[in-house]
Parts: sequence; C-alpha cells; structure tokens
Amino acid sequence: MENVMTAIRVVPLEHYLILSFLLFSIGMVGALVRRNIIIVIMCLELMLNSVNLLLVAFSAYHSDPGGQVMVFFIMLVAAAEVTVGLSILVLMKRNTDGVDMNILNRLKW
Amino acid sequence: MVKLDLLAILVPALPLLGALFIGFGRRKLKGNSAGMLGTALVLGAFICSLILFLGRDGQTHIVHVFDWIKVGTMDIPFAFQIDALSLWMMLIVTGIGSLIHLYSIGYMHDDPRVATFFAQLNLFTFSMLLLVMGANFLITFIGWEGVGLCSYLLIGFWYTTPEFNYAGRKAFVMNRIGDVGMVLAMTLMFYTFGTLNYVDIMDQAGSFAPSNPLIITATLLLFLGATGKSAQLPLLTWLPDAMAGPTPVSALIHAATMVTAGIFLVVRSSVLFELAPYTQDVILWIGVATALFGATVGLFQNDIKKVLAYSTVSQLGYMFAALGVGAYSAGMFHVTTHAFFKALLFLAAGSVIHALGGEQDIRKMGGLKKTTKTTYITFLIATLAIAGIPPLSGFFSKDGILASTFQDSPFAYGILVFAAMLTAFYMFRVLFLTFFGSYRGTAHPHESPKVMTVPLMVLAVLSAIGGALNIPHIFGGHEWLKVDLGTAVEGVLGEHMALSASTEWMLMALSTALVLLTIWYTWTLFGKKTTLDGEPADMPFLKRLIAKRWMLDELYAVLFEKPFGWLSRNLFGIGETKVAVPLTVGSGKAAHGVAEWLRKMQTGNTSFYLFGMMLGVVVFLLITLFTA
Amino acid sequence: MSALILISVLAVLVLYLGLFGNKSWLAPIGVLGLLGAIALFASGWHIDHHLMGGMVKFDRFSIGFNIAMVAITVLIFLFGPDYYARAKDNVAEQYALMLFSLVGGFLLSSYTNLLMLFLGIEVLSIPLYILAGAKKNSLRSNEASFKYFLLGSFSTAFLLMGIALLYGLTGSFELTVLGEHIANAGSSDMLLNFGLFFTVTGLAFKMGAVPFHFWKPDVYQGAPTLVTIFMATVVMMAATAGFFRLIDVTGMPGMLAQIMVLLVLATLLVGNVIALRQTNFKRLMAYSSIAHSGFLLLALLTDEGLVEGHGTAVGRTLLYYTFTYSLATTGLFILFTIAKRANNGAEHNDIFRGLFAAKPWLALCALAMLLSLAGIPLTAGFIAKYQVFLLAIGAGWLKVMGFGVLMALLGIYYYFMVVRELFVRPDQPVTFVVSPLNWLVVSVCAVAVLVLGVWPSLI
Amino acid sequence: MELLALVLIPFIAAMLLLAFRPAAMARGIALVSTLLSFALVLWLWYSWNGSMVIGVSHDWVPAWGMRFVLGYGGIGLLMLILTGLLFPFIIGTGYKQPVGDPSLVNALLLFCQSALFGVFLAQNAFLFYVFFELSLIPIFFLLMFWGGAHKRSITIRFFLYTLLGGLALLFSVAYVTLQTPVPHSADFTALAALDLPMNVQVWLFWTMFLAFAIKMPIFPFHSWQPETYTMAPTQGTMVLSAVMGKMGLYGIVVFLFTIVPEGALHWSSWVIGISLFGALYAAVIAFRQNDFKRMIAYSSMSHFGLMCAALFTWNAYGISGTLYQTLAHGVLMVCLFYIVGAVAQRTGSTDFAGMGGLKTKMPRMALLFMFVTANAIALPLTQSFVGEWLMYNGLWQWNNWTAFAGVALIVLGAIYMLYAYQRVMLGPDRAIDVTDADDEEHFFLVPLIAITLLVGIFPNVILHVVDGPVQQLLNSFTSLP
Repeated sequence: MENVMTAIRVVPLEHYLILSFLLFSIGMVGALVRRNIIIVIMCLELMLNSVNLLLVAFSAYHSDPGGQVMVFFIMLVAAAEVTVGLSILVLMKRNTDGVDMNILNRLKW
Repeated sequence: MVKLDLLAILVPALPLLGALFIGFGRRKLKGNSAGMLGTALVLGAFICSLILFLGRDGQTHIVHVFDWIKVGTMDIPFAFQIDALSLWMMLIVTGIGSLIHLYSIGYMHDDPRVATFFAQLNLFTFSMLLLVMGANFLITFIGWEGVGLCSYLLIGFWYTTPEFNYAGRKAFVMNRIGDVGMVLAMTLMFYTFGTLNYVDIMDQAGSFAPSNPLIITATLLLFLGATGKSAQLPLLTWLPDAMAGPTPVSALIHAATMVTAGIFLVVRSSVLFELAPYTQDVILWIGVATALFGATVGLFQNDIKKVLAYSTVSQLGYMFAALGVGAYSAGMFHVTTHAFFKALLFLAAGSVIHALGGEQDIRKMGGLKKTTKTTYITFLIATLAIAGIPPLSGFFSKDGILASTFQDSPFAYGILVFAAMLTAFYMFRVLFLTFFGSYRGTAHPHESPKVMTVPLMVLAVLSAIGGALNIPHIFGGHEWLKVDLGTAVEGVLGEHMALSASTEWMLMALSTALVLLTIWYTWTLFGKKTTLDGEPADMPFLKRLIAKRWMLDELYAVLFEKPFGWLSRNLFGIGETKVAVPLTVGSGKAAHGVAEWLRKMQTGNTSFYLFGMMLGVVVFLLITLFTA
Repeated sequence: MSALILISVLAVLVLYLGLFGNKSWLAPIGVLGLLGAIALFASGWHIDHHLMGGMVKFDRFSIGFNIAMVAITVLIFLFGPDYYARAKDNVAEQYALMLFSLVGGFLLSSYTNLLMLFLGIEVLSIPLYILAGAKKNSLRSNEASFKYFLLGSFSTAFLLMGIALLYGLTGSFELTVLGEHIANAGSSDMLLNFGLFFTVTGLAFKMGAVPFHFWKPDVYQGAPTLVTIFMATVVMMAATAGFFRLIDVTGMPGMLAQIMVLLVLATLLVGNVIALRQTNFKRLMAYSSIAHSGFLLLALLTDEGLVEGHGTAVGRTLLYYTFTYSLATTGLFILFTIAKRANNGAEHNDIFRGLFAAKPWLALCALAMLLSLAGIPLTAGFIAKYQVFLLAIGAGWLKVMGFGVLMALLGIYYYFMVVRELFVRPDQPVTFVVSPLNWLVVSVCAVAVLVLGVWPSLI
Repeated sequence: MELLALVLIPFIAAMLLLAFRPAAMARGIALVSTLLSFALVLWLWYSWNGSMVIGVSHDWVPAWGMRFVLGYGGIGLLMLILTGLLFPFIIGTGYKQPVGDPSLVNALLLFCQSALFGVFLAQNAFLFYVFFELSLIPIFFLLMFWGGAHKRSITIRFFLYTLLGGLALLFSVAYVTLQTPVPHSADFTALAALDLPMNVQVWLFWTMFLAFAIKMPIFPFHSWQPETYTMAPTQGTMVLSAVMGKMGLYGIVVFLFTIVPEGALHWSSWVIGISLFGALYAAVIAFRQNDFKRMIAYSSMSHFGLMCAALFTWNAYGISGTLYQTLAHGVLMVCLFYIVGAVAQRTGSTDFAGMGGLKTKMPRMALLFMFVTANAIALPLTQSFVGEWLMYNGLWQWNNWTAFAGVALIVLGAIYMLYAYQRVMLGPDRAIDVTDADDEEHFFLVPLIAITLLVGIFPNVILHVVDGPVQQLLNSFTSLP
C-alpha cells in the first residue's frame, strides 16, 4: 500500500493537476461540439474521471484515504446517472428515432 | 359705541342679506318685488351710514367683528375702520347705489332675470362696502375681489352673447393682473410691518426714511392693483368693453364706485405714497397719459356708452394725476363729483337707449330733446358739469386738480387742460348728436317712466350743486371736504396751495375760456346736424389711429392673447403628448424590447445551453483570475 | 436519522403498494408517512444530531428546512390523487421517486461534509431526471427530462471538480476544516478560489441562477405539472439550503463575492425581464422562480461565514422566503392545472379568464398568491422581500439592492398581467371543475400566505 | 382603541359588502359606515388636547423594528378630517353617477378609506408604507374594471409608476430602520431621533421624495396623472385627487421634515423650483384643454405644485397654508369632478365640444358651478383664498421671486377656470334637452359649498389644528445649521 503512495508521489502534483484539467477540458469541449448523445455522455464520464484522477492524486499527497472513498462514490453515482441517462436516451430514440442532441427543441423562448 | 358697532355692521349686512334673500328666493319674487327689496335694503344701508356720518367725531373707530386669520404671528381681524374717508365713500356707494337701484327697477323691468340682476347688484354693494370699510388691506381685498366678481357677472349678465362673456372675462382677468400687484404688496407689507391693519401700518410707516426701497416697491405694487381696478394705462382696455353690461351696471360699477376703488386705495394708504416720491411721479404721469388717452379716443366713438366709458377713463386719469401730486382731497372731491355727473350721464344715456328700444349708436339718434325732455335737461346739466362750466360741481373739482398739478408740473397741467378741451368736445358732440337736430332713427322715442327719471333729477341737482362741498378759499369757501377728510387721511391738511390768488384766477379763466371755445366749435360742427354723413374714406392717419383706440386691443392680442394660446396648445401638444407620456410608455416598451431580445437566448438547443453554461464559467473564471 | 430512514422505507413501501396496482392507497399512506417524518423531525428540534460520523448534522436550520420541504410534499401528495386520476400506471413509482428525491433534499439541507453535498445533490437530481420524463410518450416531457439530465450531469461535473480542488486544498471534505483554513490561511490561494467557484457553480445550477438557468424554463414547461411543482418548491428549497450550508461556513472569501454579485445581477435581470414576454404560464413561473432565486442569492451574498449570529438571520430569511414562495407556487400550479383542464389543455396565461366570475373564492386565493409572489404588503412574499432588503442594506450592498428594487417592479408587472386575466370575462363561458381536496389545498396555501404575511414571526 | 376602530369600520363594512353583495342596499351601508367613521373623526377632533396622541401600540416584528403604532398629531388629525369628511360624498357620488356593481365598487372604496386612515394614523414608518401601498390596490381594481378608454394600459402604467415610488420609499424605510440603534425601531419618534450624516441625507431625500412626488404628482413625475384622472370613473378620480394625493404632502411632512431635515433643506430650492414651474406649466396647459375632466386634472396638478412649493418654504405660513389647503383642495376637487360627472352624464361626454349654453337649461347647476369656480379661483371668503394667501406669504418669506411666480397663478387660474365656465355654461342655448340639477345633486353639492364658505370665513377652525404642530416642527428645524 505504502509503495503505491510513493509511486504516485513520484509524479509532482502539478502534473496531475494539469493532466486532469486537460481531461476535464477535453470532456467539456467534447460535450459542447459533439451532437451524438452517446458520445456526449461519454464525454461527461470523461470529465468525472478526470476529477477521480485528481482526487486520487490529492489523497495520495495528503496521505488521506477520504479522497479514494470519494472516488468510489463518484463511480457509483456516475453509474446510476448514466443508467438513467441511457434509459432516457432509449425513450427518446423510441419517440423520435434519432440520437441527435438538438433534435428535440420544441421547448424554447 | 355699541350703536356705532351695530350700525357699522348693519351697513354691509343689509345689502348682503338682500343678495342672499333675492338670490335664493329669485323664483318666488314676482314683478318688481325683487327690485323694491333690493333698493329698500341699500337705502337702509344709506340711512345707517348717514347716521354714522352725522354722528362722526373726527376719530378713527375700529369695529372688530371677529378674528379672521390667526396663525403663527399672523393675526388678521375681520374689522371695519370708521373714519371720515370710509364714511364718505360709504355715503357715495350707498347713496348713488340706492338711486341706481331705484332706476334699475324701471330699466330692467321686462327682463326675465331681473331678480338675479338685483341679487348681484346687492352683492356688489356689499363687496364695495367691505372694500371701503375694511380696517386692513386683506378685508379691503375681499371687497376688491368681490366687486371684481360682481362686475364679471354683471358684464356678462346677458350670457347668451359670446362677446359679452368675453368682455366679462377680459375685465376679470385684467383686474386679476392688477391683483397680483395687490397680493404681492400685501405680502411685502406683512413681511415688512408684521401687520396689515391700516392704523398700525400708518403708525409704523413714520419710522421709515423717504424712498425706502421696500416702501417704493410696496407702493408701486399697490398702484399696479389700482391701475387694474381703476382702468389706468396699461390695464384699461377692459372698461370700454365692460359697457356690454346693462346700463345701470355701467353707471354704478364702471363709473361711480368700483373704478374709484384704486383712488380710494391710494388715498387710504397715503402715508406710504407720501414716503415714495418716485411712485408719486409714476402715478402722476400715468394719470396724465390716461386722461389724454381717454379724451382722445372719446372723440370719434359713435356708441354713446363707449364715449362715456372713455370719458370715465379720462376722468379717472385726472384723479390719479391729483393723487400723483399729493392732492388727495382734490382727488376725492373729483371722485365725488364724478360719481354724481358720470352716474347721471350713464343713467340718462340709459334712459335714451331705453327710449329708443336699445339703440346705442348716436348716429341713429338726434332731436330727442323734444320727446325726452327730462332726460335732455339732466343730460345737459351733467355735460356742463363734466365740461367744467362754473358753477357746476365739475368746475370746482377739476379746477382743484388743475391748480394742484400746475404748481407741481406746468407741463402736466397743459396736457390736462388740453384733455379738458377734448372732454368738452366729445361730450357736447354726443349731446348735440343725440338731442339736437332731427331724429335719424326708426324707433318711436318716448320718455322713460318716473322711477327712472326721479333718480336722474336727484343726480342732476347733486351734480349741479355738488361743488359746494369743497369751495376753495378764493371763493370764500372753507374747503369743507378737505378739512373733513383731513381728520382721516394723512397729508391732506399738509396740502397747501402755494399759488397766489391771481394765478389761480388766471388759470380758472384760461381753462374755462378754452372749454367754452371748444363748445362753440362743437356747436358749429354738430349743432345743426339733421343727417350724418358717414366717416370720410380718407381719414388722416392719426385720426384713424385714434378712432381705432390707438390699436391698444390689437396690440394686446398680438402681444399676449395669441402667444398664450399658442403656448398652451403646444405645451400640451408637444410637452405632454410628445415628451412626458411617451417617456413613460417608452420605458415600458424598452423593457419589453430587451425581453424580446433576451429570450432569444433560450434557443431550445441543448448544445447551446451547454455552451452558454460553459461560457458563463469561463467568464467568471477570467474575472477570478484577473481580479485575483 | 430516523426520519431519513422512515422516508426511504416509505418510498420502498409505496413502490410495493404500486405492484398491487391500487392507486387509491398511495397518497394517503405517503401523507401519513410524511406527517410521521415531520413529527420525528420536530421531536429532535432542541438538540443537534450528528449522523454518519458527523457528515450530517440536523440542527435547527436543517430541521426547519426539512419540515418545510416535507410539508410542501404533503400538499403535493394531496394534489396527487386528482392529478393522477387519469394516469394508468407508474403512479407508485412517481410517488416513490419524489420521496427518494426528498431524502436527497434532507441531505442537502444538513450536510457538513462535501461528500454528503455531492450525494445529496445526486440523490435529489437523479429521480427528478426520471420524473421529468414521466409522461413516457409525450415528446415535451421526454425533451425536458433529457435536457435536465444532460445539463444536470454537466454541472455535477463542475461541482465535483470544485469539491476535488477544495479537498486538495485542505486534505479533508469536512466543511469545518475548510472554514478554519479560510479563517487562518486567508483566501489568496488559487485552489480555494477555483474550488469554491466550481462548487458554487454546481449549486447555482440547481437554483437556476443565470447563466446556469437554461434548463429551468424548458424543464418546467415540459415536465408533468405535478413534477414541476415539486421541482419549483422542494428542489428550490433543498438547493437553497445546500448553498447556505456551504456559504455559512466559507463566507465570501476572495473573488467569490464579486462572482456572487454578478450572479445576482444577471439572475435578477434575466429572470424578471424575460418573464415580461412569457405567455405560457409554466414558463412564466419558471422565469419568476429564476427571479426569486436571484433574491435568494442576494440574501446568501450577505452571509459572512463563521461570524457568529449573523448566519442564523440569513438562514431564517432563506427558509421564510423559500417556504412562502413554495406555498404560493404550489397553489398557483394547482389552479393552473384546474384551468388547463377547463380550457382543454391550453397553457396560455389567459386560461385563467373568468375564474373570478365562476369561482370567486379561488380567484381571490389566486390573487393572494400572485400578490405574494409580486411582493405586495400584507402578503408573505412582501415580508420575505423586505427581509432580503434588510439583509442586503445591512451588509451595505445598496446599489445591488437598488437594482433589485427596479427588477421587483418588473416582477409586479408580469404578475399583474395574470391578475388581470383573473377578472377578465372570457369570450365563451368556462366551467372549472374543482375537487374538494384541491379546493382545500389551494385555500390552505392562500390563507397560509396571508397569515404568514401578517404574522411573519410565526416562522 | 378608537383609532383601531377608525381603520376597522370601513374594512368590516367592505367585507360585509363583499360577503353578502347587497346590490340594492350597498350604497346605503357604505354611506352609513363612512358617516360613522366621520363621526368618530369628529369625536377625535373634539377630544384632541393639542398634543401627540398614541392610541394603539403593539409589537409586530421587533427584530426589524416593525411595530403596529397608531396615533395622530394635529397634522395627522387634519388628514383624518379630510378623509372622513370627503368619503361620504365620494360614496354618495355613486347615487347619481353609478358605475358597475354597487357592492363591489363601494367595497373597494371602503377598503381604500380604511387604508388611508391607516396611512394618516400610522406612527411607524413601516406601517405607513404598508398602508401606503394597500391604498393602491382597491384603486387599481376600480380603474381596471370601470375605467374609460384604454383603461388596461393606463391603469397598469399608473400602478407601476406609483409602485416605483413606493419601492423607493420601502428601500429608504429599510435603510433608516437599520440606522437606528439595536434593537431597531421604525417608529417615527425613533427615526426622527437619529441624525444622519449629510451625504446620506442628500440621496436619501430623493429616494423618499420620489414616492411622494409621484403620488401628488408634481411636475416631472406627473405623466401618469392626466390620463388616469380622465379615464378613471368619477369616484376613482375623486379619491385619487382629493385624498390620495394628500398622502404625498403628508408624507413629506412626516418623512422628509423629520427624518432627513437637512437633506430637505439642502434641496428645498430645487423642489420649490420644479414645483412652481410645474404649477405654471399645468395652469397654462389647462387653459386650452378640450376635455373638461382633463382640464380639471391639470388644474389639480397646478394646485399640487403650489402646495408642494409652499411646503418647502420652511416657515409657518407656507406649511400651515399648505396643510390648510389640502382640505380646501380636497373639497374643491370633489365638487369639480362631481360637476364634471353630472354635466358629462347629460351631454354624453366630458368634451367641451358638446357643452356650452347650458345655463339656460340648467340655471341652478350653473349657480352651483359658479360657487365652485369662485372657490377654484380663490376668491376671498372661500376656503382656497386663505390657503393661497398663507402660501404666498410663505413663498415671499422664502424668496420674493418665487412669490411672483406663485402669485402669477391667480391670473392663470382665473383664465382657465372662467374660460371653462364659459365653455360649459355660457353662450347661446344649445338645442339639446338637458335637465337642471335635481334635489339629489343639490343635496350633494350644497353642503360642500357651505363648508367651503364657512371654513373660508372662519379659517381658524382648521388653522388652530395645525398651528401648534407646525410651530413644533419649525422649532425642531431651528436646531438645523
């Protein structure tokens, strides 16, 4: 266990920060530009995982397990969330037979 | 003392009762009853004031009725001041008033709204009495405005004729312009003296140095009020139009009493004016100018009442000229005599108009001396009086004024004498055109009933012998009126005739001679007229200007009436409908516009929403970064 | 704790009842359970309970909020039978989901640990994603749930990022630690600023603060009215409480104050102004709720963190504001449903026409609630706004407050557009069918709004 | 206790009307209740000992300084007299000029009266504000239901405009309340006690003044007024001009002069300037109006301009004159709008074009109108004269030139009122059949005219009510720099 910590600490914290920020941004931009909902949901997952990475790094540097506990919670919740999301998507596919982001825009103004 | 209080309150109370009673019972009162009642009450007031007059003791009595306005340090009682001046005016108002009431019974006989007429006439008498009896400026001002209202009502008495209504409004508004001066003068005096009671103000005034700016301002403002009420330049154009009212009204309000309120006011506050020589000069020259103006315009008027109106303007000018040189007694004397003969002239003219069934154009009259004898004789006496033929009343009063102006400024004297000649000219022109020659009209002239001729006779007697009131020393008289007024009015006894007797004789002779000359000239022009040739087409410019009353009305129309209407229309048309309201409406519309624009953000596209959120985040992040 | 468990069990119970397919029992049992929960909460009023290893703390603030949320849920459940009268299936699931989401609300109002904040928000949201799409074959409902889901999880990502950064700063998820760190180390640290900012973003999304408001109009309009009520009331309260929990510890360190000011201004402006042009009542209410969250944010802005005493005032104000707002909203939406049925499905503002002629009492109730939303004296809404005034002026945000005043004026305008409709005579006579239960609920809401307006000290 | 009753009597009566909808007896009930409250006011007047009377005092929300305090001094008493005196007549107007469902109309009017009593009784700034806004709601519905052309848009505009001022006032109230030492108190006494720094007073003055300036209204804030007055039903217009406008003047006295006196002093010249300008502006506009009602609306605006200007002259005459004039103006406006309504009822519109020459057919109405006109142009021995005379004195003591501007109004007033009288009554008889004023209308107008004359002849009856309080107010000013 201890050596894992040290292994993580080999890389300086800034790098973790930068990396997760990059991942986060990639996810965000992806969510913005892509129109296929499946991909957008994957991008959202990417954002969440960047957060996970960050949390792990922090927990290692603070040598405090709380961060990793949080990661598990996030994974769990994200799973639930995606389940719901996909079911909504299925419903949508059934109603409009399309998975395009902006196919549904009756509600506006 | 109680008796005096009672009488003093009774004097204005009786006409007021008349006004209320007749006014509210005007449907019940049939036939002449209204007239009788009104006349009786005014007569009663006359008797009361006569009793007061006879019982006078040269002292000034204040009759305190009740506290009117009492707030902060301001204490304005509702009180009457009984002294020689007010008593004298009360006599004139009630005396002449009762005569004219009597006359009106006949004159207004067939008018359906005769009761209303008498109610308003009584109301006028009440207001006039308040005016002259008031113990402070504000009480006087009550009467001042009251007579204005009554004059407005009575001028527009025949309200179905738009011109008459216009004339009434014109009279009221012009008076109001004068009242601005009056109100401001009162505020100023209250600010200065802390009181408005005549007695107190006159006491305190002594402590002010002559031509103190405050006093000068106050007096000028007071005089502005006077010009409005007494139809002096520049506020005189309402008086001729006021002839639209029934003739008795013209006699009572616009000749005998109301128009002399201005003179009364100046005399009442003589102390202040004595302290303001500058104002006195203004008064003198405005008076002189007005005298000349009225006299000139009178020359070519063809409406008999218009002629009399301008003659009134001119005579009032004389009185103010007198006040301007500080000859208060002379002024009041002329007020009195003028009240006699001018009232007589109007009533006589009224009797003529009555005789001709409403005809007022002297070109359509003539030769009436046979058909309406009494009227003719009385009219003749009055004309001689106003022309200033000795020994009629007008001679003495006018001569007093001329003499006192001469010693102050010979130039003014010259103008006034000239105006006197003009007076003689236009008065005799009227006389000749009306009663001499042969009748040029179509109606069937007939003498008026007794109820109308009796007042004529009484007034004729008065205007004949009225001069006896104030016979100057050179005739061995004792200037009784002057002495009497001296007990009440400051500076009257101070008037001393510096002229040598010989100069006075010479002046009298001169003016009389000139007047007689004029009369002879007039006789040659109009005396024998049987037919009247219309105005020659090519009148010289000056004559045309004068015939058009020096274009004063037109001038005011261009200067004031039209611009005011224009302003009123455009302030509304532009200021309100184009600016104020659109601004409020516009702000609402603007909000809606912004809303319409903002709601376009809500495109309904999920990607756009994501983008918007991210944009927000980025903006906030940047703020965080750069302000950190 | 017990209340939490009770509600969760209740939800499961309701689900099972659903299996036996008789809808008539669902609402009553739900209401009973909720009343029980209120009782349990009330019993714990005097002492603060620390649960889950101190990650949740039931103090007076949270208990007050919880009771309020439960009370509103009761009203909604009472409206339920009438609303679901024509629905065939999945009724039980919807009740159950609402209860689950309510549990999330409890967590939000009482967390002391960022982990619980995250859990709370998710437990609150995920059932809502489903509820919004409850009308399976209605495209609008579908769209609403989809948008809500996507935007919601997007903002969750931000929230998580923020939490992670704060964790990185302090090495703990405990709010108290965070508060102490701010108190000691000051607020210069970038980690802190970013962290707080992202966290606030996530919460602001739930409150519908501009520019995170986009979901609100669409979701409110698309979701089934009952769910809309739930979102407009309970979710609003929960989000506000959650926000307060955080701010009451951190205060307004560093850049946060400026960002909050911008949020307030933008929210007030957009919410009120766009509402001027809304003709669809549900959208109108959505924008009005955005506007109100603007005022709530203004109240939050004045919180000074760990400084003693002040926070309670802000908390009380928020509770009073959200609760009265929820009362009025609930009643109005119920009336809206009635009117909508009377006008066969129209949602335009003018469906209220002729209400005064047909049902004067209900019209007066609607009037009272609209006046309350508009903030006219002697209604609770006015007192609520006045408290915000006091807070903001007391904290010296005069200019912001002045702007708020102007916006409140706009608010009055669009509410009175609806008021006007109440008294306009309709072109053809309309018949409003009102079940006694609805009548009761509406009356309760209206009367409560007035009573709370006259005696504000009741809360 | 009787103070509470004053607020409750109309409220309860209104509730009864709403509950039972006694269409037939509605006016009777309303009339009785207003007469009852008037009697109560008279009793208060009779039993007044010249000092501040606090009738009811309960805590409401102590934390925010909200307390339920009812009381009255001389100035408040005058306003109570105004409200109590005029409302029976306003209700009575409904007999001859009915609008809509009587029980509803009268209920709204009574609600309004209740709120107005509250405003004039409130001794707590917050309470004042609450009643201040509440009085608006019934009027809103009155106009919204029974207004004339474009009632919707005009009513909303009027409502929002006045609410804008109201919210500004609320803002100020909250601010000053927080300035008081803890525990905060919004009582006028507490607020008067605190001495705000000058820079605060300078802006606080406007946030408060805005509300009252819009309420009256005076010049730059008036754009809602003419249309609203013209469009509103007669009774609504009466309430607006005769009573509600006075809330502005009263508010100036109780708020600006007691809480921000230095700020008020600092801005006085400005306020006097715009007020007088507005007065002249409105008077000039009134002259050429083609609509009788709108013309009266502008004349009312002109009067308010003068009153507001005189109020800021900081001397006994200006302030007492203004307060006295509030009563005179109230009576005048009720008379005028009643006559407008009566004439319009006969000729079918408020447009001058349809009038003229009516005197022949309706001499009695003409006489009544002449009396009212005499009051309107402030002839001596009518009510208005005393007020205007005092106000002119106040203006003169402030600055001679303002007095000139003010006194010019007596000319303008005469011009437009007499022109209006001529356009309505005088001139050749029209070939339209109109009936003369009947006994009901006499029964309405004669008492008011009698009051006009009586109070004009014995003004001390009213003046002694305000004299003492105004002196106290001025004494409190003397402490100012």
